Amino acid sequence: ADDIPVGILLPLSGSVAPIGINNRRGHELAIEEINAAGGIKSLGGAKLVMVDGDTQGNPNVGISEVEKLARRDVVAIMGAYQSGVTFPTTQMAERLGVPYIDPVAIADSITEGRGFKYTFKVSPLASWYARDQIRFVVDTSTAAGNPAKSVVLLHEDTLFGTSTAEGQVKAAKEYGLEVLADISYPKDTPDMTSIIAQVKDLNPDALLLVSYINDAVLITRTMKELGVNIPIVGTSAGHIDPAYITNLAKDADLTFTVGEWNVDIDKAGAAEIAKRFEEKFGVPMNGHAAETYMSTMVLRDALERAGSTDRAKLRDALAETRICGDDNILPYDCIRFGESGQSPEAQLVVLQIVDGVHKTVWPPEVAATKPVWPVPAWDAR
Amino acid sequence: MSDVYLQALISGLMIGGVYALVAVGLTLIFGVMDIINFAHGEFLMFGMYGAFFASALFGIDPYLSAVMALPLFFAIGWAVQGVLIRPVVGKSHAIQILLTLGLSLLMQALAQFLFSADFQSLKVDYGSATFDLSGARVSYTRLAAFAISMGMCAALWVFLQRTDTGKALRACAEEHEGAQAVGIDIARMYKIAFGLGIACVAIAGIVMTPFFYVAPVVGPKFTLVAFVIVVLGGLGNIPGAVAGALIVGVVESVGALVMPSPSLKDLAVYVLFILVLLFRPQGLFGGKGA
Amino acid sequence: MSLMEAKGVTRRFGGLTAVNAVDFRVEQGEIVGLIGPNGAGKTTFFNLISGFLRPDEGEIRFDGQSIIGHKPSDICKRGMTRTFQIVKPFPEMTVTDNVMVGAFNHHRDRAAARAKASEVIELVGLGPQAAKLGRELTVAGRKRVELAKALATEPKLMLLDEVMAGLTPSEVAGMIEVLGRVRAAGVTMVIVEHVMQVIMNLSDRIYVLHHGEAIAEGAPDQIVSDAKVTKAYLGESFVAEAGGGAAS
Amino acid sequence: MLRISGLRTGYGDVPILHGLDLEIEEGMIGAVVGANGAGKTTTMRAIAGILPAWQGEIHVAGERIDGLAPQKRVEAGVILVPEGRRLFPSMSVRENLELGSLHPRARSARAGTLEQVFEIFPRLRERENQRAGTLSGGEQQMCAIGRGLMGLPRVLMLDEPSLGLAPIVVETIFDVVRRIRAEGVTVLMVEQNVRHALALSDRAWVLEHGRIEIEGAGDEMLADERVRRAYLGM
Amino acid sequence: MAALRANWFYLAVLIGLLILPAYAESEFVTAVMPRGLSGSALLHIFVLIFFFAFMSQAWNIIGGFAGQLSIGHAAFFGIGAYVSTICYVHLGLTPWLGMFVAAVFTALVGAGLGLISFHYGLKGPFFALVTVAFAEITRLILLHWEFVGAANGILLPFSPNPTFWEFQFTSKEPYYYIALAMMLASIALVAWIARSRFGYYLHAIRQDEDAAEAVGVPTKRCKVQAIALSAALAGLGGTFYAQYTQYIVPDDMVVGRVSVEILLGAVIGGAGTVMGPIVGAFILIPVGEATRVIFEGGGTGTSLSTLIAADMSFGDKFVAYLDYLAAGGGGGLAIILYGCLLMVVVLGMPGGVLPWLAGLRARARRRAEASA
Ligand SMILES: Nc1ncnc2c1ncn2[C@@H]1O[C@H](COP(=O)(O)OP(=O)(O)OP(=O)(O)O)[C@@H](O)[C@H]1O
Ligand SMILES: Nc1ncnc2c1ncn2[C@@H]1O[C@H](COP(=O)(O)OP(=O)(O)OP(=O)(O)O)[C@@H](O)[C@H]1O
Ligand SMILES: [Mg+2]
Ligand SMILES: [Mg+2]
Repeated sequence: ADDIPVGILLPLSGSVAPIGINNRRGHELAIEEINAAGGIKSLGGAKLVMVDGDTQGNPNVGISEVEKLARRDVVAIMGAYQSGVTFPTTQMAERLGVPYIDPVAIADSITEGRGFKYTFKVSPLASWYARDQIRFVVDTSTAAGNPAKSVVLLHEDTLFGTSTAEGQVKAAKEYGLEVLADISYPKDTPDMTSIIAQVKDLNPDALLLVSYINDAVLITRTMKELGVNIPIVGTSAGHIDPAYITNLAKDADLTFTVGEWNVDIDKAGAAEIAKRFEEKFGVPMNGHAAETYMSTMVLRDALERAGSTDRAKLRDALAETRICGDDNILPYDCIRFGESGQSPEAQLVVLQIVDGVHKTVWPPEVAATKPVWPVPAWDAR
Repeated sequence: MSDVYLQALISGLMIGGVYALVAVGLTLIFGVMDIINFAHGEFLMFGMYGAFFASALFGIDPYLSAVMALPLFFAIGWAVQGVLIRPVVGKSHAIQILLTLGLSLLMQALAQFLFSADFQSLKVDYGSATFDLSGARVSYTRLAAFAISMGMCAALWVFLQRTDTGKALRACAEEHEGAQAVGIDIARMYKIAFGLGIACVAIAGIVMTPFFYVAPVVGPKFTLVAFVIVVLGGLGNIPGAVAGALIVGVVESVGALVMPSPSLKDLAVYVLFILVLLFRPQGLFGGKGA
Repeated sequence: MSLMEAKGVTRRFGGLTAVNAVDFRVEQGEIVGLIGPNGAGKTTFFNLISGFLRPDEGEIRFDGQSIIGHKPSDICKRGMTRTFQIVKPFPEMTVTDNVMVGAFNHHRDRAAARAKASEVIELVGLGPQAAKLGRELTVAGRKRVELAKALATEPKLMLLDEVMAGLTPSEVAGMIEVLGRVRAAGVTMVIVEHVMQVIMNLSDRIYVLHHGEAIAEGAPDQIVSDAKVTKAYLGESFVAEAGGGAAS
Repeated sequence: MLRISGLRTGYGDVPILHGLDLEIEEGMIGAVVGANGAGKTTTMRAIAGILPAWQGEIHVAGERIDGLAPQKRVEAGVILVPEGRRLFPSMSVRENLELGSLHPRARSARAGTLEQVFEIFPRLRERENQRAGTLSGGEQQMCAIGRGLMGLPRVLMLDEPSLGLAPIVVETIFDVVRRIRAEGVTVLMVEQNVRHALALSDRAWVLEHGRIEIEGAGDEMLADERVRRAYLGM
Repeated sequence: MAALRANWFYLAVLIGLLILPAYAESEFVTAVMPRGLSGSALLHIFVLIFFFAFMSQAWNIIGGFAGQLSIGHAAFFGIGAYVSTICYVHLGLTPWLGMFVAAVFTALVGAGLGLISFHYGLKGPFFALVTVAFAEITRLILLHWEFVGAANGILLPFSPNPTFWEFQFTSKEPYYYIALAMMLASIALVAWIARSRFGYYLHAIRQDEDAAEAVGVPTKRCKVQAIALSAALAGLGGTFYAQYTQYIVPDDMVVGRVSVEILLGAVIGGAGTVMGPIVGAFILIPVGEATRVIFEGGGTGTSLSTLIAADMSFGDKFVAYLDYLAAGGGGGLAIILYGCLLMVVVLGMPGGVLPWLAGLRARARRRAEASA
């Protein structure tokens, strides 16, 4: 049978390339496994092949690449990590009638209120990150006997940062936490000292961060320098990046972060897949990679059921997706798609770094260990 | 709350010190060759990578790397000038800007190819050690970066003012044919200027590595800040650049507190920049002028 | 009414008073010479009346109206044009285009401007060089372009800052003839020149500046015999040998 | 002292000098005259090395210099005071003069030479700390010549030294030229002040379209009918 | 003679462009173009070419003709996009009219920037740096202004069956022809400027402002007019871009990268010439696309950090590193290639492609004359 081209649209060069490259690993591993297991059986064992499109983090280039991928007969496109690139590229795919699976980009408006037929979003909505983050802070601090009353929000001044912070403000209100300050900082800034000094001065019960890896590292270092002993609760991105740990070594310990997934999650098969991932790429598997991995599996499933590479038929098959229980390594029961294309059950976990390893600490149903809360002072570690 | 401002002031001065060295390198190149080097920050990035690999692979301390970087990056600057920059000296600014922007793009991509796009940090034991200064925390590594940068700026200034080579460099900045007429080897002066400028910025990068990460994309931010400083301080004016850098460092850091949002701290810097350009085009401290 | 009149014009640079309370007047149709030692303030004075510098004190009237604070282009529109001692051709334009920029002052239309430019180029003797670029010209060529650009604006009053410098004596003679024709066409001129051959031949009246002050004013022969002028500017030997030169 | 044979050069691929020959004895004053664009400045720049020679040879005191870089020629004592002065405008008069003596031979004599220059041009001493760019034209010319003298020239080339100078300063400049010669320096100058230049010079050349057309002793040339008609306007 | 031949050449190209959409899907094109670059993908590339040619041409008026180097045109572009989009989303004004509102608005902003800068006599690199700061300030304001969506930007309403008045189309052809028309109009405008008094004045200003002022050129007014006109065109371009991508956000529009993309075409092709920006865009965009086709995707995906930390001898690490490089390293090869090509052009033809060609022709002519 003919090979089946699958479009992978990611930022593979430019400033967010490390994340793009890591996301690609999930697709690569899944496709390798699918092909090793005999390809798409309903299509005579056809093998999947990846066709890369490098957005360079630029929406215009992203559109070009969608066009290019579409002309190269990909059955579907998966991408594009950044919400800013995902908006125009999903639209282009909609016009061209190419199924588009969004594994990682989270902005609510990618699916909500847009009425797109060809966009399917496996990742949780941005607002759910905030919801679960706040629930975690309330749950955990209450369990520790000293319920948190206040938080400070610190986020980069980008689409990702701002939209997540909006959700955090709403969720904090809903769960009765006071937001002492909602601080946005310029991405990639060389010095954070005065901002962290301000956080120290406000002295909240927790610091909720939305940062990419470089800023996440700088913030943690600066907190140590200034002796700020407030629990850090990151929002995936930089704090879940393995580089956070390699860059900070011991200083990374005890950081919390919301995550899409973790190796130690209580799901059959998850650990096995993570092991293969680490063997192949030399880095631990993270939430993004799990999402891209599962998205590829979603595509496989739909292709099997469609029994055709026709894009319209594939779309209809995708709309009927149900991958449940142990077939789904993500921390909830079923991947399926609602009317808007969003996966409604998507749920997040909270991780804490313990001895240089991310451990799942919340929600209790899938947790691997108990969280360390409150965190001891820097000089007492 | 006053502690917060003291902290902001101190950290602003510290980072301003590093900016100073970056800007002094730029003002030298800008002043002597009239070249707008948009790839300036990329040399900083390569300096940082140099220190990172020296430390990660051979355990060389970054401060030792800084010493070794002086001849090394001087030579790199010398070579880059000879091959790439020389052909556009004296050409239109559009061409020069394009060339250095292209170089910046190329160096970033090259860094990604060679070193991967990952963010890396150099790890030293003394990395986050601090001491207390009337309520504010001062980190030793930042203080060291500040001191080294200031020292280098001072040395460079003495060099330009006192030595014949320094004067010849300034002469080239003003009048090519006149310089040739008095027997100055202009091509050599340009190489020296570029070499020194690059060495400065690379060292500025290296002394930051104990507290700052490195990645292929760290450069442009510093390039832009350096331009602001150079204009603020007056073109070709080294003490001016140092003062301008300290001002920018403090404005950024205190601006993060007083602006409605810290992310607007850059706004304060740019507004200051435009105001200076309009009302004191020769810079706050005098220079060749707009 | 004088075509141009300056009263008590003063300009300082830091501690130096480059032009000090100068009274100056040009009548319609005259050629006025302005001489003085190097650094006397002649070029600065030109900068002041042409609007490139603003006087610290004093009054300047052109065609009956005050022109203090007006931009040079505006003053040019009113009919006063200057040339630069440090010549400023447009380096990447041909001589014709250079001169056309001036001609556009009174002609919106391209063809008309070109016609005017050609006429002026012929007049100043740049004909053979018309297609050369500004940067390819020698200093003397550039000086002619300066003159041509200024003429092309069809000025009433032209301020010429050393347009003869660097010409051989016979070329100077040619230029003197050109300026004679310009004068015949009704253009008033103020000329700054160190070549006394020019000043003596052309000027109706001469002002002498020294340390920013006007130390003498009068007809050429009066000036040459003025002791102050000799001492400050001409030098003894000039007077000795020029006795014959001016007569020839 | 200075011997040029068969010199050809130009700008881009446009030739300006077509095989120029010229020779001047040590301690003499030579003058090159000619119409605008004849190639006088070009000749000077070629000797100084600012413009490379396409063909031909340049010898100074018996040594061939046409292959040398400009700074090497300065070291050898071939110094140009360029047309249009070319001072360093935002540096002080003193710094400008100091920059005239960069090579070792001149450097070691710097203080003494500076004193001599100030003696020749007292005006420069007055303006020692003024920025050269704000000097008047004549002051700038003095500064440029002074800067040339600072390099202890063996052959001093003056490109239109009297351009734009008050008659009284022109006198001074020509006096200086005589003084320089008296100290054994060979002077080659380009002058539009033809009468003056010819009267002063030991040897003179008329350059036309990149070729030497007439050559002779200065006073002979003054009397030459062709020169009188073409360059003296008589 | 040469001009005549050039005109025939341009005419032929124009006819080719007019009929191209009809053949974009043809077998011939599909066969000739590499890897899927036919049909709408090909049209998309041409839309980008026309669009950037148009933007470069806009820049050319102030940056090329008047010689006032702007590295902040992304600000006008972004403001234009925002203005028409806000008119569309909030007031229901069709972008066909909104684009002119945008143009007027950006013209005013441009004039304001020009008035301030030129009043204070900013020139050369200093003006360039002010435009950079201006663009950054614009970006920061957009980034924090809730009304225009702050960092979220604005997602234009998507209509599945758009009408003409919505300035949305389901196929590429209408965008193609609109962009082509914009480009042609910009050429016509600039060609007219080049022959007019205004054009002469701008050229004069570029070369020497004092000299221009002395012969009656109102330099400040001309420069302000030039930047206003340039900004207006850039604003029009912003509207087109917003309608084409259907999504506008400060961090992708008002950034240095875009400012550079805008001026790149003009400088490569020949700033201050009529056809320079067009030629530049026709070179740059295809080269950019081609480098991405040649070096598809990123690097190996293996992490260098792991290699550094690995427990191996330095020699082994080095060998492993060479393997890593051989497999594509950390990626970025496409940009390396693009950057190299850019530098070669800049170094080889520093005045731009068109002036370089003109120089070649002049030299050939001179040689012919010399031998005749
Ligand atoms: N911008 C300035 N700043 C400071 N001093 C200046 C400036 N411009 C001119 N001067 C000084 O003013 C005096 C007059 O200069 P100006 O150029 O008017 O002289 P000039 O009469 O034209 O001389 P020349 O005949 O040599 O051209 C000089 O001493 C000069 O140094
Ligand atoms: N940079 C240049 N590029 C091209 N051509 C030039 C350049 N400089 C001078 N020329 C040309 O070279 C020729 C000779 O110029 P040169 O300067 O040697 O003349 P000159 O004899 O010194 O004249 P002048 O008396 O006007 O100074 C002229 O035709 C001039 O147009
Ligand atoms: Mg003067
Ligand atoms: Mg000459």
